[in-house]
Amino acid sequence: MSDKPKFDLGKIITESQIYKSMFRHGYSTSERDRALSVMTNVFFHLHPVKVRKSGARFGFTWCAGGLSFFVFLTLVVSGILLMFYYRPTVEHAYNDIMALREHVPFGIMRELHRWGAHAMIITVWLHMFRVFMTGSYKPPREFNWVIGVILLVLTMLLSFTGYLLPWDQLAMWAITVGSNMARATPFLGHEGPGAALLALGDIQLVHSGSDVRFALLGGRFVGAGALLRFYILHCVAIPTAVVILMSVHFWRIRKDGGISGPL
Amino acid sequence: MAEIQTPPPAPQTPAGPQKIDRRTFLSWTGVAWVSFAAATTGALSIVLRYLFPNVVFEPPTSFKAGFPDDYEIGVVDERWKEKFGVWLIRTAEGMFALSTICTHLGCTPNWLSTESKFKCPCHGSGFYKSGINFEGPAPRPLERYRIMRAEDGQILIDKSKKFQQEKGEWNNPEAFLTL
Amino acid sequence: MAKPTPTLYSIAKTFMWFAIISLLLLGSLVAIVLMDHSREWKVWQKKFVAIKTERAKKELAEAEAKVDKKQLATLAERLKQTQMERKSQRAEMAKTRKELEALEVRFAQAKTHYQDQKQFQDSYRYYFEEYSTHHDPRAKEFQKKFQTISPKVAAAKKEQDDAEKLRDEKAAQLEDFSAKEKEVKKEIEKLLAEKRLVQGKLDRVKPTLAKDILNAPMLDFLKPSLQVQQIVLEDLYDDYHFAKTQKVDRCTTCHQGIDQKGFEDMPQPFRTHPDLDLYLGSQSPHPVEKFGCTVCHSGSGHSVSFTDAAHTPSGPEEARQWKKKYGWHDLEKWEQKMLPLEHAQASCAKCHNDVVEVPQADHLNEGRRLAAKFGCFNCHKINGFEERWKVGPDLTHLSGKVDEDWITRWLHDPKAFRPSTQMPQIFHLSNHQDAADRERDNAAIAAITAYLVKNSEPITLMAAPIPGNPEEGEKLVKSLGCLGCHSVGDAKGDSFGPELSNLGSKVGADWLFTWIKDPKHYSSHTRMPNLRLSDPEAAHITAYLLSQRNESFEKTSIPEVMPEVVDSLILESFQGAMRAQEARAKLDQMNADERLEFLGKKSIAHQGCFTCHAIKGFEDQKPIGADLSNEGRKDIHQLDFGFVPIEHSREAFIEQKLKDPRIFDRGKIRSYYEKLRMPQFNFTDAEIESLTTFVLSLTEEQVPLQMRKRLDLKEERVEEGRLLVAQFNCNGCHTFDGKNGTLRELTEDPGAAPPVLDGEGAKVQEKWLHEFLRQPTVIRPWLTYRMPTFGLNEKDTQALVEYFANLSHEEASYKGHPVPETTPEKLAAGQTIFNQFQCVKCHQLDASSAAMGASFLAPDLSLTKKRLKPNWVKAWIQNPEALQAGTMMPSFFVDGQTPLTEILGGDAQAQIEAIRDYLYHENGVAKA
Amino acid sequence: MIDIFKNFVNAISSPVVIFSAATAVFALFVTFPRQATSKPVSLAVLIGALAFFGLGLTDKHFRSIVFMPDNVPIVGLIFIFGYFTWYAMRKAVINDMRVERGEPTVEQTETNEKVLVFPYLIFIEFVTALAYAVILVLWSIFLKAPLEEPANPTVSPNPSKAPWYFLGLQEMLVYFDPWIAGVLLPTLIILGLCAIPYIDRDPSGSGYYSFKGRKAVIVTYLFGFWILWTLLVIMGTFLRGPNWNFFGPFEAWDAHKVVPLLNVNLSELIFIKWLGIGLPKQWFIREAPGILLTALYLAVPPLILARTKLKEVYKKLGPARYQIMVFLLLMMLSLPIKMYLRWAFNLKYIVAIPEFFFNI
Repeated sequence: MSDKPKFDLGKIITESQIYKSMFRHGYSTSERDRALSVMTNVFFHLHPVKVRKSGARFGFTWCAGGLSFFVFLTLVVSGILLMFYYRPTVEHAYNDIMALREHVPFGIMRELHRWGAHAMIITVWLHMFRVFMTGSYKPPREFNWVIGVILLVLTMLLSFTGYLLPWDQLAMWAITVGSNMARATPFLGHEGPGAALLALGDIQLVHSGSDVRFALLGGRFVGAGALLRFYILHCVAIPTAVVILMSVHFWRIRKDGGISGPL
Repeated sequence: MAEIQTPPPAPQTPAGPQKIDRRTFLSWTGVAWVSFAAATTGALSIVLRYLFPNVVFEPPTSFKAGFPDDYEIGVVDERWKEKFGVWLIRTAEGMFALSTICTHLGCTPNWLSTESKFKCPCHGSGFYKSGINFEGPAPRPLERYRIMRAEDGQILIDKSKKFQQEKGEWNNPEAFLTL
Repeated sequence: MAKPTPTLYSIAKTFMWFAIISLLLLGSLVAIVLMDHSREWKVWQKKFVAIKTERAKKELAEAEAKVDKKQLATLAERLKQTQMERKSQRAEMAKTRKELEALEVRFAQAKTHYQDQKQFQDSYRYYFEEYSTHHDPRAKEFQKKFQTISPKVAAAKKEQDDAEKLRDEKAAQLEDFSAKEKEVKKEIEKLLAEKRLVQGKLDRVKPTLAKDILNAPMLDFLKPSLQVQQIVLEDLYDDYHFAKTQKVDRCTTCHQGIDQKGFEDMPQPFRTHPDLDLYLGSQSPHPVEKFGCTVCHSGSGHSVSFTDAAHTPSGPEEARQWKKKYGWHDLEKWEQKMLPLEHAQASCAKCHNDVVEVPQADHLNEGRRLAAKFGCFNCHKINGFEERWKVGPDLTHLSGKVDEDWITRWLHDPKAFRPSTQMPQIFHLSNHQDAADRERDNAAIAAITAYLVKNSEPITLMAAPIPGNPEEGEKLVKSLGCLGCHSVGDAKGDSFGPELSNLGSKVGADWLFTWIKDPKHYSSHTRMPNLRLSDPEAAHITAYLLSQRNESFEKTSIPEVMPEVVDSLILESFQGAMRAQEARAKLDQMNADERLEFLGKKSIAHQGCFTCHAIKGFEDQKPIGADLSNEGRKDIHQLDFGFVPIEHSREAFIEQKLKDPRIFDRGKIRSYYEKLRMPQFNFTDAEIESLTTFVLSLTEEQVPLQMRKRLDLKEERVEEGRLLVAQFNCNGCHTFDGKNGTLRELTEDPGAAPPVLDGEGAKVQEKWLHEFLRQPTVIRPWLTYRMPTFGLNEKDTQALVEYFANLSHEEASYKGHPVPETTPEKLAAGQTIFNQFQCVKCHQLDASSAAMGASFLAPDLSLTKKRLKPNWVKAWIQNPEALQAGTMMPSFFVDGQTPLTEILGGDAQAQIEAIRDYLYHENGVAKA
Repeated sequence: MIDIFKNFVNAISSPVVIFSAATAVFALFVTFPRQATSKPVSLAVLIGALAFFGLGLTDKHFRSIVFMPDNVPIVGLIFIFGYFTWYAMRKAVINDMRVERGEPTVEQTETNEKVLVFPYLIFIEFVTALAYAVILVLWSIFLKAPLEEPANPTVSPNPSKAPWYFLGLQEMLVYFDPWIAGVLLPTLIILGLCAIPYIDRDPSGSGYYSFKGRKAVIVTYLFGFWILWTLLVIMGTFLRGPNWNFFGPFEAWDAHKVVPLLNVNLSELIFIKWLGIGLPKQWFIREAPGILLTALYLAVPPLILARTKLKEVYKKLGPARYQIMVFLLLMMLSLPIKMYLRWAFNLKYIVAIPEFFFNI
């Protein structure tokens, strides 16, 4: 113990110009700094500075919504990494998945992604369940509930489109069974009610090569076209929509009065 | 949106250099929104049309299946099942080509020769040799394909034309090749 | 009042801009749609639809005219009658129909009931079986259930069957009412069948409003009648370097009539392929769905526009037309342009690469034959031609054959001595035209001559024991068979060997005598066979051949060689290898003779003389020509067109190169040794075209094995034999395997010509053939032509035996062919028939005593047992004409009937066997 | 002993028994929420469930199905959702009791106190995220993602199943045509979920757990979620085997199992079995009874209910909202109705017009 000024690494860091340029507040337990850390941080800014005590409790939210978001982020990261090793063609897809299992360093990435996808469906369902049970969809949060429902559907579609990518029997037939339902879409599916009415003379307009299922699969059956289309939907189209809707969803939580609570 | 519905600027506002009367304004608005809507719809339909390729790399829809004498009477012939998804069945009167796609959810049924029926492994639909459904969830009989004689006398099967029993299409001369 | 917020501009005016820009956007979208919709190929398809519609209409008119109107009217009348009849029975029919309906219901009920019961029965059975296997107590319960339900099922089944039977009967009854009517209708249909067929065809092809709608922009995904046609080729690939991708040919998008008969006279692109039996047809060896188009024609199969498909015009004229008509331009960035039609056969070699001749590819075969004849493969590396012979004569003992002056004159201008020679012009060609180069060429020629003479090994020559008689010699040359390979003087023979004219100006008598007595003595590798000439024969022939001279050739002056030119050439040859001073020093060490010899060696190496000729000192030299293994796919940019104003295409380059090999040096400054070296062969235009096809066929492209023509063991043997047949020119004399023997053609009397060898494998025993090929013996003594001794080695002999056997679909067997078992009676009968038929009249034992013309003479039958196969003999006696068309052997058993009804009960088969047995019997013919 | 239990479970396992039993349990649960969420009962249920599961794991068939990699999440889902249903209901019951006593709800006591998000909320989220990460990593370590043989379009596995979260829909296919089970009902589920806040606009019960005041809404939701969705997912995943035949949890999946599956259409029942006059040739006559029945089902209950039981609701919602609500509820109920019709009468289609792919 000497009288020399104590070597305080924390202080050196928090008082450096670099730190200050990044964070507009000190790192202390003072109310002001804590408030600022939320207010001035782009990521924490999703939250208000203060929330209802009841709403902050784990027992109330189960953290299901936040967790869904976190699961989504892990899926984005692991998904991007998987894309480095995966080619969505009928020649390569299966082998590439096999490669993840057999020799790719940390090929466990595939397990993280797959189980994460299952987990996300559970957390999203759970989130909806909680929101319903606390009546949190009630005005003024109706619209955010609707967005939530769409996000739920998109989550399942994300999982569904990803299901095909390993290109094994499990994948192909699950998607075949699932996508066959699109054949029965009224008027737009070639086996849907009313499709037979859409004809020009004796030429059927809606047939297996021109119906909604064909547009989805890029072919009459689950084949090379479907693999590519599902890959694009899975990796680009649906995630983009999810990110946009999530932004609206989070924004609306703030605008609709934060985590719900009794009046 | 709010601005659109606002009437033209009040007279006291020093508007643009020359004033546009109400009617002209409305007609411009009309033209603007209609053409904008049309363009948006057009762009969307172009995207939708884009989803349907002009050329598909799928097996050809019609094929030649040899001569009728290559087929035994009363036997469900499975030689084209793998490649073209067709069963050829020859009866005493002629031949017909049965689709191997279950009418329930599109699985491939199996021909069980001992039980003399097609049985779909997915949801258990059963079909007679003729293709008529008799058990399970399949809503209708298996489809038949167009079958005819090619110019060289071979059997020609065209999968792009289907015949459905419940529509009475099996009576179509192209649904059954009389020999 | 609150102060109004300031405004920036008029909102109303914004809407004007909004409207304008939206309209522009809409317009641009419409433009996109229209642009996307209008495609080149649609124009062609529409034209084809018009053509087909026109045709169908014509056919319909014809079919309509063919319909028997009278009969139709009668039938219509009869139809009316039968309809009336039916109507009169209306009440009865209604009753039957009602009954039928009731029966239908009964059947439906029974069926439902039966199926209902049956499924339970099936299920109970399953559970009973399942549980009893696992000793589950519930088994009993299900057994009971099963037993209870079984009789019910049986009853239900019976009821169903009964109901079905009744229903069917009733239905038949109902049918009967209109049976007559149906019959008439059927007859009418029969009459109109053809018309209806054509009508259907017309309906399918003709343009309609519905089709127009379905082909309209944006809607053309529903079911367009105009569509890109493509053939996906399962087993053929395009090589994209990183990977091989499946071949896809969309040519039929425009070439719509290509695989249909009946469009032979249509303009392109609709014309039918000229040979549907060989290509495209489903029964042809190259069905379109398996082979497509571009594997043979090359080009870009994926493209559906005229230019992008890489069409290649067959000449500048067509190119000009195309540019005008289709806006065609050369696709510079596409490697595999379409082959011009005259070279399309080049592609055959991709799959048919291990055969001597590709069936029906005459052009390519001719190219290959020429390449083999002129020895392209001696200088150039060509896949599949590696182990071939040197096409030029052996120069090891050159001094024994010709003198120095002849060599020099010959090198200056071979054609001056013999216009038909295969030896190409090497010196004084277009890139050696200036005076200095002429000097250098003169020096090089002198040097080569000097080297060859100096390095010639001595050889012992025999002198003719008697002076030859030229007239006798001429007769011998014509009668012994020399013409099978050579033309001699005025006597045209086969062009396989060199023309034997003016030999008097070339070789000495001793050399020639020795050579024709035993060619292998002078050159162990020569293909010239030994005719087993007697000394007098050889002397006569020598005398005859030497009697002709080329006086003008002998008189040509030999230019003088300047030593400084020799020196400068030597020094130039040292360039790059050593410094100038060292080169000078080295040169100074040599005397004049050595210099000449050194330059000779250098020149032979430079010109590659050793590639075609065996020359001492060059035994292990590598050939000098460019590697042609992938010439057909060579990058155009790797071809040096120099300053020659021709089209920059592979074909043009090759053609030009063959026409004037040195032309690409034109306008270039090059040192003597840098100049192009390929000699001038003076090919004709037709030869150049064939050779170009051949060169274009040389690619390293790998067609998957299963798509190539793969030879089975038999075919392989045959091909091996064909190579030998080509090497030894068997067809110079004999006719077989689809080729006429030259000598046979030249001989007026077919009986005096070399025999036809078709079916030889089935005819003669392998052991005999083997011996015969090694050591020919006389079979047909009346023939003047002599089967030469080729000095075949064991391998080649066996290959030829196998070849003949496999050519006749026989299994080659050296075990011999057992003498058929027989009985004395049969033998006796055989002898009787033999005598009755007077076989010995033609099959004479001693041909010299023949009183008949050669055409009636036949081989010695005492050879039969050793030579012929018993089965063949039988077939031959039975019907000689079937085995050899035009044979003089009479048919005794016309239509399997015998003229000798008494012998062996008049059984033709037994009689034939009897003759055969007699021929094979120990004491048979020989004694007779 | 165990075998007797297993055989018993297998024997009573059938869609009708399981569905009815589950509905009964559900009815009990929502009728007596206080008792159901009391400690002894919940403990008993938990122990019972764990015991059943533990016992089940001794059976190889049960094990093989439960441990199929893609089925594991459903096992998790059952326990997670079971727990959270119990938890939410318990909180609701406590709140309801407090309201009864005139006290504020638990949430209300804290609602005006605000706490800093950083660190209090952030920290919870952070730890939860980390906990999830741990679970995910462990899950990934111990369970390999499945990879079967390469895709083969000519050989369909038996059974072919959609991803587990869609198995509820696939199970519905047994009772409905694809256009209803695969297109109409999913669409209505999504639309119905979206419609919830526009129908249930009662501001009370927002922001805290409660049951009594929102009984009808919560019962409907839980019925839909648990019985019509999750239960069908569970059945579709665990109990449907080859040929989509139903198997008990301890039964081997025998591809050759034969069960009576023959079903008849309403038109056949009426015209052939009952009237005995044969099927009319015209489809609209043939299907008239079915169409009429369907129309009545959709039209009559709303009219009657608007005057009787749901008079108040009708008044509150107005005609449009009311009509939508009743329609959605009727569509929801159509599933169990069709299921029971199938089980009771082997009824295949109420309306069967295969000519237009239109079957109900």
